[in-house]
Amino acid sequence: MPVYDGKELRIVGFLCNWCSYGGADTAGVARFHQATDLRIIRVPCSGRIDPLFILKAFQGGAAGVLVSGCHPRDCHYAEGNYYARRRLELLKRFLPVTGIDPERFEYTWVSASEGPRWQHVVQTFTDRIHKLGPAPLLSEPLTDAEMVEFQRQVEAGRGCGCHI
Amino acid sequence: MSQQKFLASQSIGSFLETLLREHRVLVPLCEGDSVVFRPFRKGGGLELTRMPTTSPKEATFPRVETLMSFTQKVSAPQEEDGGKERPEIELTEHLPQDSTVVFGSRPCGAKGKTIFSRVYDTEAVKDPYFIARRDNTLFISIACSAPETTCFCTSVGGGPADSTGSDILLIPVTDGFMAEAVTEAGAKLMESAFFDAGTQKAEEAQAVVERAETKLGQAQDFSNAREKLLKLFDNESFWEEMSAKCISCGTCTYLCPTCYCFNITDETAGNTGKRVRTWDNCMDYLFTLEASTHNPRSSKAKRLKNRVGHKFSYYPSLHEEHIACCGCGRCIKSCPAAVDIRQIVKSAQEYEDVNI
Amino acid sequence: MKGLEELKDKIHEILPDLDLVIGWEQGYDGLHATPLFIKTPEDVDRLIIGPLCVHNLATYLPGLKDKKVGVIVKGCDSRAVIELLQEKLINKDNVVILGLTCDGVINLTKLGRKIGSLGAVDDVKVEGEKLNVVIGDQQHNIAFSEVKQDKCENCIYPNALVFDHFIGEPVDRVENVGAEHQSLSDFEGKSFDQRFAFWKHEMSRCIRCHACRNACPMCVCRDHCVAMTRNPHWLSQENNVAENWMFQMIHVMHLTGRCVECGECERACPMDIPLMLLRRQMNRGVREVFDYEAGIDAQNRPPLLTFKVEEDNISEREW
Amino acid sequence: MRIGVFICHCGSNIAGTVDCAKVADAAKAFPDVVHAEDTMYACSEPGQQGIIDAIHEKNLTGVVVASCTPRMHEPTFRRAVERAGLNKYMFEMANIREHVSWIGKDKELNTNKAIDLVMMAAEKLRHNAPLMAKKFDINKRVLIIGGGVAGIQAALDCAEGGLEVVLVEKTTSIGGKMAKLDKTFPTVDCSCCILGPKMVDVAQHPNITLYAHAEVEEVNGYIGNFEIRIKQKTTYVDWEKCTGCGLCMEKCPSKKSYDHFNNGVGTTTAINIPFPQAIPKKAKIDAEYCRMFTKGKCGVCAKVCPTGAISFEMTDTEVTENVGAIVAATGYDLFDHAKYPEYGAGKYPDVITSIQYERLMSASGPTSGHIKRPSDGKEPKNVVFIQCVGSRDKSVNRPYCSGFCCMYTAKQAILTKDHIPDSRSFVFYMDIRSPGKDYDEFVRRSIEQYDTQYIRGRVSLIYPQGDKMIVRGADTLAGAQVEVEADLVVLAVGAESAAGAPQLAEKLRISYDSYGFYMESHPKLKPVETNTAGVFLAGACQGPKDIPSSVGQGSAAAAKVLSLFSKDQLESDPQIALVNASRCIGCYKCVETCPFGAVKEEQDRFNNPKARVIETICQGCGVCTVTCPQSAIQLQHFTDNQILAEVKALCPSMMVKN
Repeated sequence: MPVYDGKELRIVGFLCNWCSYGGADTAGVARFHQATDLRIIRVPCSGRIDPLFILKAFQGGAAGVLVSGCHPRDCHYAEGNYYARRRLELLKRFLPVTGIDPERFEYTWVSASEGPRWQHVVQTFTDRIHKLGPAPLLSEPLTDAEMVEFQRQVEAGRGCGCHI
Repeated sequence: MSQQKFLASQSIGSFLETLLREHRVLVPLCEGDSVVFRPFRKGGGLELTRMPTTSPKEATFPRVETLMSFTQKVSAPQEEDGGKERPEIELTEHLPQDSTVVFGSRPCGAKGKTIFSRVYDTEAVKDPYFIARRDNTLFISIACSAPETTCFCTSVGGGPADSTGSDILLIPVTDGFMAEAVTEAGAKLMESAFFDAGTQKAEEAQAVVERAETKLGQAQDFSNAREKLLKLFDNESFWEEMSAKCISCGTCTYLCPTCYCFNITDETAGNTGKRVRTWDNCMDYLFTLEASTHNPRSSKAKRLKNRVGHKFSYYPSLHEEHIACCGCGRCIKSCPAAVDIRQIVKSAQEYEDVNI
Repeated sequence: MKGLEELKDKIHEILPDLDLVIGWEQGYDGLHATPLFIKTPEDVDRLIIGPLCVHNLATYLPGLKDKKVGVIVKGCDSRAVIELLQEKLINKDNVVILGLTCDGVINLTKLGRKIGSLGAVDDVKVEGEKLNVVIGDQQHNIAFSEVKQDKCENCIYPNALVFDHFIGEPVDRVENVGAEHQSLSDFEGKSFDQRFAFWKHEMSRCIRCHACRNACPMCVCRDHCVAMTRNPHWLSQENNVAENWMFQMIHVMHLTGRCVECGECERACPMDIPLMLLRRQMNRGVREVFDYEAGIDAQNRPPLLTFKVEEDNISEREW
Repeated sequence: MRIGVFICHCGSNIAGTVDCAKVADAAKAFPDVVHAEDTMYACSEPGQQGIIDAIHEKNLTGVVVASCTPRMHEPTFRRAVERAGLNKYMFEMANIREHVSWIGKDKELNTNKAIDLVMMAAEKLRHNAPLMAKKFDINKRVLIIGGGVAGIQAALDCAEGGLEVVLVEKTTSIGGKMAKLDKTFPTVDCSCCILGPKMVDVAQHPNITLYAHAEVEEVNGYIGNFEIRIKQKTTYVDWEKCTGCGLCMEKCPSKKSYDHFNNGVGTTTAINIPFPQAIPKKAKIDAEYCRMFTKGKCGVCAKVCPTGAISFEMTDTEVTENVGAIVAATGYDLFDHAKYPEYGAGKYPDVITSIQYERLMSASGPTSGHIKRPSDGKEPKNVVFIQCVGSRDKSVNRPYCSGFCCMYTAKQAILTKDHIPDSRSFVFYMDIRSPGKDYDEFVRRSIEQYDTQYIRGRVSLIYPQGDKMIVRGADTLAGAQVEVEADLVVLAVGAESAAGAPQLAEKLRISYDSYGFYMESHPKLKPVETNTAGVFLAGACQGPKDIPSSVGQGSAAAAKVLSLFSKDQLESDPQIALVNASRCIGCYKCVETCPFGAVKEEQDRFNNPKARVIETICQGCGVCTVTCPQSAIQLQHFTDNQILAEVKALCPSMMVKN
């Protein structure tokens, strides 16, 4: 469906219903202009966000994923964002090994009243993703150059040594 | 035996390049620390000494194939349907068209497809996908000169230079291979100028094969395994003991040249979808899980029993005593727990029921 | 690993009260040990210990929940037992732990790189720091340190951390202790694009046999793994790079804060995919953020099952 | 599934920057969508009827409305589809107003984004399942925490409405801050005279159970069925026996005890009744000062008590009360001016707070209503009032306006003149904030009729000189430094959240802002509700408030409780976690992470361990769902498959060519 005309990149947002989704609403009500790339998935609580949803989005070619929940201490469910914070922090620190630039993923806290902050977050994150450009795709075959490089590495001694 | 020709090691690359014009060419390649069958690339390397980690069955039975794809549309409301829309589905069948040459498989690996044929190409059942691939794939196998501790081809009706399933059999000799056409298609390929009829190293070739046969040692006699295994069908403690160390993964089945089970699933995205066939694994709990949640093979003991039983008992009883195993030993060699199928069959053969 | 006779004596002593004891025996050739399930005193004779005893036998414990089981563990294996106890996935009352001290176990992939094909090994002997590999009339003498498993290189836990009976004398180890494995910093030498391509290349080889999962002592979902269901539909059955990659992501995410780095996933992988890179990176994060290591103390709370209102090492990024 | 999609123009709110017809057209091609149209106002009566008609005509089994935020109209549309006979959870909303049309002007990009959002909603809807609410009984009792004027009002209104009320007060008497005030603005009527009768009503009302000198220890349960553990702190006086005669106070030899009620103006006895109108009028021993506790011997009170009520062995006790709703009315505390070194950091006896000044003026106070400055007991002639002490000052993390200080300062200036006709009052102020009925007139009166001198500017320093306090400040209107010789300085300290407010909020599972004030559910439309069902707010615990607002909120909270209890049963939200027992391996990670203790360890008929969710306790956060590695526990309406459907709609990975 999406026709981006090179103007947009696929950015997925996961927002908790009570704070950040409300913050995005507040920003909308105040007509705070924002980049259009972001598509928001509403969940009840940041504690509902499985880091695997984020990886699933990257698997499907997302250029960036943004998570936002209630500020610590303000969770509607008292503790959900504390669990989220641990999970998301570890995901962020894990990403480099996969080759997905950890800058493509961010998590933050925006309350329902923080319309200006939401605008700032969206704009900053969107700008950042545009600087990084489209994400590398798992579905795209390796280039010839990459294949040759891997073969070279095998020959350099990682695997067996016998070749014709 | 038809006439043997010499294929020099140094001309293999050029020979394969000529094949690329008409065929997809799969060759064993080092990838990481494994040896896998991959499309041959001009100037690319080859790994012909180590036994490939994966079997060449991928050439005729890929890990995953799209059988068909479909698109769903909703037509405008039709009067004859009472003003309701009628879903329309467009189907596209993906019958394999490519012609493939597998170069560098071992005889055991090439033999695998013959075990498939007895199941997927019968009077009653014709699997068009398998048949199309099989009929469009040529195997240029290399006779085995270095049998491994896991090899037991001679115990299951094969041998280091068994040509069953191959189109050309190559026997390694100094500086190259002695080639022997097994099929007409193979003979046709051997008309290539890279095959030299002038160099004769038949004796050396013969010695190589004999050395390998010696190394393999005494073949295990599996002839009474069929009934012994059947007798043990209800012996739970025997199978629990045999399967104790099995971790229920799919290494054995997925690396096996003869395991032919598959799963079919439909995957959709929006209005489009596809029907995919993937390898399935009888060692997995889900293999026989029924919709009611009942599972006739709920334990790994029952599943291992099935795998061993199928290969050495049920299949032979259905298919003229042919054992559904080519003796390549991949299931032993790559098993994370070093489960040894030879030992299991032997234990079954030697089992004496103290209660009888 | 020392104390085979002492171990055998101990097993003879405790076997009458147990359903079985899990150990190792020689496998089909000189290079392979294989798990041994000891039920009778005669079985005890087949027991071996040594550098070939790579298998983490703790993996079998959750599947034997209703049995009284003795299990022989190396230091690294004992961490899996602790983690299982910590998560209440096994009942301590039903497990008798026989702890060993260990000088490292062999990595056959590394050995393969040294001597080519491992298909016909007759015998392997450890002589001091040397490994003597016999293939027919050939002999290969290799420094054991070069073919040890990665986890053994910087091992801090040569002795079983939890045990009911300790066999032999605990050893001290001081060299390189706790250092992060070299592979991670080596890998960081690559650009993000190179790393991404690396995994695409590795994942193209994955046959989705799930050996990594089933060999993992912490993968306790077993028959209910989310990789095997359409509800939820995280993965399709397709064996392609994207789905294989996603499977590994699921595996590593589900091991967050639980992985004891026993390396069984990588060892079990028939396609030699370097899965431990992923684990090490995740464990590095767990260490940095929570100052936590899995499988050290059964009283610890796994980091993802708890939280702190003020986290010590998570600084909220400002915008 | 047969999905109908409705794209709302919202007048020009959406249609101005989104091509709604094009979105509807695109939606027609989505899987299972059999009807798509754009509509002017989906939420209007004809708009809703259009949806209902379409459901009937096209046999729709699910509906997507693309319009404003679901936080606004999701309940509206759910009711509409329910009226048409569908389960209300077979509905999804795409937010194309707040998240699209209002934040971007590029119509093409907006339209494209709207199409994506509709596609996500439709894909999620394809994985929705009908959900049924369960009904449960309500315990029609209400807990009110805090016996200030807001709590008193809420308690009386609820009790009058026929509810049983449990009122918990932290100190030994209800009355709160209002009981300490001399007069109230702008009417200058006697605070205790108007509050006193209400306090008596509380004491006498048959429906009200009062726990004074008690605190809420633990809150369990959920709307309709809370279980409250209350700690009854020890008083060392058996209140069953104490008649409040006051004989003990007369005889108590420890007469230098800190007087909490009078905020340290004057002293009291170790055993005391805080003030004559206290409810309950019972004595309490302050162990910090009691000689029996500090020196180990005395016991005079025990000897003189005519009813033998004194018990030095008494300890804290606990009671459990079951209620169906909770009103938090915990009030506020006053800013501690010791944080301001320029005002003497609390060292100068003649620099006092406004509440201490109230006690000095109060006829029932320690000086019997004669204004005597603390240092030497002289009557002050020059009184300087400094406003915004701990208000509107970022440097002490109090950037907010406390709202009532301008008014009480004006009142105190007037009363000063009433008490001491030859006195002069000076007020240093930043701005005068007097938005209330008769408020500004009252301030004018203070300036014009009572000759209060208002100086616009902040005070930079107060220092003693002889027996005077020199107040040096700026007069920003005159553009000059001014120094005033004061006999007494009164600091108009601002309001801050009550000590322990965050801890109580965590027990109640309600949120609070960074200053510790409790968060209302919606700043305009739900001012006394919280985001935790069944917990309401009244008074200054939500933010600084004057008496009329606090009383208004007390009544509002009572009205909310009464309307909640007008039904016999409540419906539980079915958007809660559910365990698929066939996938559950009984690892109980969910039990460990559930913030509400809603997951229980059970065994199935084969003795396999399985988790089970207690429906009425689960709040639907979904923490458990992420914890569960087998995805066996799924948050209904936000299942893995439902969220995955949205992710996959945006980031399709499935269609890789094999």
